[in-house]
Amino acid sequence: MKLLQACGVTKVYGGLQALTDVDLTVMPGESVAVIGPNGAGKSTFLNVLTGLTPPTTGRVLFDGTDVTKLATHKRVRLGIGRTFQHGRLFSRMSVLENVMTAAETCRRGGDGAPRETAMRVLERMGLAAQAAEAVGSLSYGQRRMVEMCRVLAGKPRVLLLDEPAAGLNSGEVEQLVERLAALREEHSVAVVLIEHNMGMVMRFAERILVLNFGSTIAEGTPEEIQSDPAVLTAYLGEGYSHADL
Amino acid sequence: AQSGGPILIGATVPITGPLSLTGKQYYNSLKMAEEDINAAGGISGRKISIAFEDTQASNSTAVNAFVKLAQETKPAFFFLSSYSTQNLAVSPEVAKVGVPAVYAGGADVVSAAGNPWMFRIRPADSVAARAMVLCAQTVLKVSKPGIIYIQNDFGQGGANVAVKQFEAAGIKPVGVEAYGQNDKDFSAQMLSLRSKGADVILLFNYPQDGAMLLRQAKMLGLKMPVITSSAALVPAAMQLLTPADLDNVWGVVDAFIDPSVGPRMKDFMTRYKAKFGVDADPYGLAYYDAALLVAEGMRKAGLEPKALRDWIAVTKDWPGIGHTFSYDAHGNGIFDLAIVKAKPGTKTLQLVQHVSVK
Amino acid sequence: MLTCKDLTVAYGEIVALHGLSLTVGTGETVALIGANGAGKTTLLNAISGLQPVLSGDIRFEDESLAGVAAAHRVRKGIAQAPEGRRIFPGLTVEENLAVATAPWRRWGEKIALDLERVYDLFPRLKERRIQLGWSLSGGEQQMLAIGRALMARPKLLLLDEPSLGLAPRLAEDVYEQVRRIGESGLTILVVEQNTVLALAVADRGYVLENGRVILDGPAAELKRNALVREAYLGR
Amino acid sequence: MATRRSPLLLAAAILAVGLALSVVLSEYNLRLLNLSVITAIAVIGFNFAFGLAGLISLGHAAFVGMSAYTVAILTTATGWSPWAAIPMAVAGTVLFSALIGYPLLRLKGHYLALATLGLNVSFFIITANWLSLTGGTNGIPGIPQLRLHGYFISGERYFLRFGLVFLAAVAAAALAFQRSRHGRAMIAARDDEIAAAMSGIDVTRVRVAAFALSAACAAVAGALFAEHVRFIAPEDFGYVHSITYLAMLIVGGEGSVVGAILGAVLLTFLPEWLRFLGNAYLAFFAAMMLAILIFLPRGLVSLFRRRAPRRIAEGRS
Amino acid sequence: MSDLIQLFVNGLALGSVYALAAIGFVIVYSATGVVNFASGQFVMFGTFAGVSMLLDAGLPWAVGYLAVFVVMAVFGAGFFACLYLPLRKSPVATMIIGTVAIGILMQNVALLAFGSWPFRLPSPLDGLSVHMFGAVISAHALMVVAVTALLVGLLWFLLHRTPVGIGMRAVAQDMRAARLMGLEVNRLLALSWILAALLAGLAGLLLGPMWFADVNMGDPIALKAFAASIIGGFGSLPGAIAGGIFVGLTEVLGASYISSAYKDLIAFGIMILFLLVRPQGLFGERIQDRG
Ligand SMILES: Nc1ncnc2c1ncn2[C@@H]1O[C@H](COP(=O)(O)OP(=O)(O)OP(=O)(O)O)[C@@H](O)[C@H]1O
Ligand SMILES: Nc1ncnc2c1ncn2[C@@H]1O[C@H](COP(=O)(O)OP(=O)(O)OP(=O)(O)O)[C@@H](O)[C@H]1O
Ligand SMILES: [Mg+2]
Ligand SMILES: [Mg+2]
Repeated sequence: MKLLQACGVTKVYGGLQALTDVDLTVMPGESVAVIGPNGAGKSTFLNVLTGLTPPTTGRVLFDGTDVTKLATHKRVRLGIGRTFQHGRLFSRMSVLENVMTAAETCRRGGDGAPRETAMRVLERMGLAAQAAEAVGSLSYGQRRMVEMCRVLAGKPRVLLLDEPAAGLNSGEVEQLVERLAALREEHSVAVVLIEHNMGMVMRFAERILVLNFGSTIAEGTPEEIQSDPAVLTAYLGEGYSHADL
Repeated sequence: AQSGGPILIGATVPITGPLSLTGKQYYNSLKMAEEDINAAGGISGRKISIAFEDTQASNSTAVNAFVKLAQETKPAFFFLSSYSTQNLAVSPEVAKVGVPAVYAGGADVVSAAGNPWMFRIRPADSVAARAMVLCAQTVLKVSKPGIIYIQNDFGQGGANVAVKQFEAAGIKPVGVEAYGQNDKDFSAQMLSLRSKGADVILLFNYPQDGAMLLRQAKMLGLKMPVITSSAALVPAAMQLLTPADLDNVWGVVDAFIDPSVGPRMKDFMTRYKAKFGVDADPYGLAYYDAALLVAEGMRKAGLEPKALRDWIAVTKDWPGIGHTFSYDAHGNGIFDLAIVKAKPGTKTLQLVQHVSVK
Repeated sequence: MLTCKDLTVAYGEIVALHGLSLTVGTGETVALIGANGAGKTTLLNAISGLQPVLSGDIRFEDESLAGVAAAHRVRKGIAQAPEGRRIFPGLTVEENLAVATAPWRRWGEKIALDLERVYDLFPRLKERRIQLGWSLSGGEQQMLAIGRALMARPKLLLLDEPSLGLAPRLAEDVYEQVRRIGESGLTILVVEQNTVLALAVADRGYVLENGRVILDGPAAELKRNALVREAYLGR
Repeated sequence: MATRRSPLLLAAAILAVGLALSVVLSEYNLRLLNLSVITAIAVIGFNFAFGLAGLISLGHAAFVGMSAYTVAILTTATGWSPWAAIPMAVAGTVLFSALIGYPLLRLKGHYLALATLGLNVSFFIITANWLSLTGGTNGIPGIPQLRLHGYFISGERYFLRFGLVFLAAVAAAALAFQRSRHGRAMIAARDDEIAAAMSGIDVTRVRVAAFALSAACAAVAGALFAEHVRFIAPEDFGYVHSITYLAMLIVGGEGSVVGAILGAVLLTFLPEWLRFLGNAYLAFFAAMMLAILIFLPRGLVSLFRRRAPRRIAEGRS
Repeated sequence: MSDLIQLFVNGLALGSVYALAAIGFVIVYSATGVVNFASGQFVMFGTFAGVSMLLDAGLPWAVGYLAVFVVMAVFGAGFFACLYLPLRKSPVATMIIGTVAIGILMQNVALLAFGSWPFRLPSPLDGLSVHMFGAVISAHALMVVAVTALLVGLLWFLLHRTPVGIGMRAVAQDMRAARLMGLEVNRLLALSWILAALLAGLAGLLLGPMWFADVNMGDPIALKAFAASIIGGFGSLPGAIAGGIFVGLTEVLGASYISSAYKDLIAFGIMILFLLVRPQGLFGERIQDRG
């Protein structure tokens, strides 16, 4: 059963073709990476998947039903979660309140009280100590983690991450990969990862989709992608080699 | 109620805000009346003292001002504002406090409400409007009137009465146009009346917009006569006009302010001008007259509110400077106005005739 | 060219830099590495004059910068491409670039040559000359931020995580340009999480932790250092 | 922190302070207090829209007016009992606000502010000109008094006790709401609309709800106003009043129910206290307001609450 | 037909006045990010500066006008230092209320200084009028139209083509980044306010002879200027002129052909419609949030 599916998604801004006929299928529990040069349309693609921007043409399916016309918040309640490239938090709330909002709106039968759900997520991501703090006083890395917690509190079935490792150092990236892996294992959450950190991508993704100028130029396993000449010229750079990581 | 010290009188008039243009005249006139009354020995040996509070351009502030005075100063008498909505808003409070009060606002609903404590010291809007209609019918003998009115209680009320009055005489106004209090261009209203063939335009206006209307009428080359209500011919408005602007303009004013009226008028005008540096206007004069009327009432009937009220209520033919005061059952006391016109080539107003509307 | 001595900087009660000292020689490219929240951005902002200094001294070309306003520091030759890029969203690319010429530009003076130099470094910007800042992609914004700093004709260029959010190839490109800029004689202080890239172009490096310098030395040496390899280069 | 205080405690405090004042104050001060109570209800409502959901609405006075006019028209022209007219007015106003809220609330910031300002101006023009319904600029006098158990609620003192019940109820409800998940959803939608949608919050609905709730409080205030003054005219609901509500909330402390009440009370009393300055009193009033904005940027409530300074991102406009 | 032309001409003249008032507002908005609710009072101050210089002091035209500009420049600088600087970091709504409070203050200070009587500010073109196609327009009104058009051109050039102007816009968008670019932020902000005050002075001088000077003239002007700038596009100079003329024409033609009582409803109705259908107005640029 396919979990999330994008069929022939095209997005045009004025004269600019930001996405051209992009397809993607994500199975439950699968991890897929979307990579590509800056401006390739990756964030735009996530915007289409989450309903923040309507596609010019094409369809988005979730769990077999067409959600192309569905409002963002409804998709979220169905189980699509997402983080943002620049991190978006509710600045007037504490860490806990930030996480609670999602726990409250996405509460399903059988879930515990939102406050408990939120606390549990914070504990698992190692942020319990900061629960009461105002989000403004956190460091950049911590803020990104809070955002991740907020998404997780909504119990997503697919997690869309827009450059979660940006601004983290390698130790922190390591930790992030481990936590995501654990999450997939326990709850079989599918992950769509946008990332420029190839170390993370290669280690984490089972499948990689490469966009360039809005079109898919390659799709395959990490090994296939790393040796694809088109990807090397367009994205990784000729000098790319695994040893650089 | 009061004993010893001066007799306290309250005045709630607009001192700030857009209505302060006329409010200032009330303030001046009352100040002058206070001095004059005290110089003439006060009320049976006691001086009077007028306490002022600002009403702003706001009903709520007007009520606040009234209640503050009523509670803290406890005056024996009140001067209220000339703005009818403010008077409508304070009316229940006046009744509650039970102290007689005079007001200058023209709207007929104020007197129709039947508050026995409130007395009007200017012609009611219906009276003024009927006088304007009379002017059109008898002085100008025209039959296709157009009406332009300011969009507030005064203008709306006046225009309505005028339309009814014309219709009663079998005349249907060719058009009735409104403008906003802050409007600056009246070409649409005037041209529309001209194109409908109006042979006279009745203007219900306030001072400043009145002046602007008259100027624009000349600019647009309107040929028909214009009959304006009092406000456009008060000094504050006149100073904005040229003699040419007043050509073919007839005014139906509350009172004819001119030395020729008589020595008392002349005396009032000279002293007012000397004291405040501006010319007296009919609005201020109404408050001055009212103050003298009330002073006489206090001398004759005493300070007891009910007695004072009863005295005013039955006043007949009391000779003020601007008017003769005769109160009816609704507290309306003024029923005469003056039709005036500028002497050609000057801004000096001349009396055409008095009109009395009973 | 730049000397920081015993700098202490605090945000209210949180002390971000504890008596930090650092020097950058003329023509040098110096890398500043350190974990999240180590105080790197804070240091750059202190140098630029955006963040007041509690104690210590910053000297630029042997003049103390104490009491010199941010705008005047740019005039003296210190330009920064800030964290988060901070592109002016409602200005076009070219206007964004033109803004930065304010410190040196006299009336009627042309900036075409400076623009050309930036467009040479980042041809993408030329294509988007009349596009508004907000509509650029992340990478384009980063190029614009660096280009904008160069337009100030600085002597010392401060770069705060220029590779953040850039595709690997582009990050390399940007660093390639940074190297070129460095080789042209400009002095550069670059803050970076991507330690590999930073140390590849830098002559020397400093490692910051909790607001203190815990290590410094030539880039080649740092690359070999066990601690750096462990914490910042991964494995 | 005010949000920790229980809503019931707040209600009790309002009633206690208000009742104590109702015994000692003079009629004039009671009148001002009554105006403050009515205004405070409107400002608490405004806090839903602005303080929580961040909607700068400069059309709040139109909602107050709409309800006041409904009460006035129903009681004078059709002879309804005020007790029937008030709920009708509130329901009608809320419905209207929700209807216009849907298209209008797509706007944000200055745009919304100016659109709602336009709405308020339009309301004024309509009430001033629709003679047959609203009596035009003359307004509607003679609104019948409220009657409870056969007694008129007349006189400032009794009206105050009556009004306090409403204020206490509205304040307690507002506080409880603010702390609930719905209140949090509003704050979230204000802080970051996209992130809120991405947290499963229906941003449009939350906004409309905030707007409608604010209109509901405005409507209660409007109905009370009509019953208190018993005469209404278009100028009582001009856009200047909407700006005043915003000023009250900011002076009191945006986002706080207690702040809304403090602001309403202060800005109602302040110009009256300054009357002794004669012609200059409004100039002083404005200067004092500026001083509060400059020296107490978080409003009067910040005098009573200690809080670590928050880190605020600079610059972004 | 000649009536229609006359209406059109009057609408145009009225619209240029709104545009003139809107320009000051637009400059402040695009250079400081502040929605100035006191912009009407700025114009009122300009008119009264004219009243004191030309009527009270009886200065000759050139000297009088120059004196007004000096007074207004000083006022702008004072406004910047005493009021804008302390409130600079406040949120939008606080700033709005700040400008409202300043407006009340200015209005009442003017009342204390000048009283409530209206004044007629003279114009060098007093008494002259132009007849064309059966319509009459005062020479002064014609001058207002011309000056407004010229001004918009000049200001647009300043803001988009000169370093100072681009710097002003940059400051409004991100003050911190602007400081990093070596812009003298405070100087540019002060300059913006001085420029706004100068424009208000000019608007006041041009308005006074047409509309009379009156201490309460501010708010009604500001209201129409708001509507004009929304319709034209918030913060856009060509928009201010297009919007101003649009509002002026709607007002006059609406009063003539639809209803004089409801004419302002038409203007504001169109404004709201614009906000809903095309919030960027006729000329505005849209800045969006990118996910
Ligand atoms: N709202 C918009 N209007 C116009 N153009 C847009 C808009 N949003 C994105 N674009 C353009 O679409 C292209 C794709 O942008 P997108 O943000 O999806 O890139 P990306 O792959 O996420 O890049 P990066 O890795 O730099 O974040 C860019 O060229 C961008 O300028
Ligand atoms: N405006 C502020 N208010 C309070 N604390 C702050 C502020 N800015 C930074 N800090 C704190 O100062 C410390 C240093 O922050 P800084 O931004 O300099 O770190 P950094 O090294 O640049 O980190 P990153 O790699 O995440 O950008 C952190 O602990 C941070 O939480
Ligand atoms: Mg992206
Ligand atoms: Mg940093």
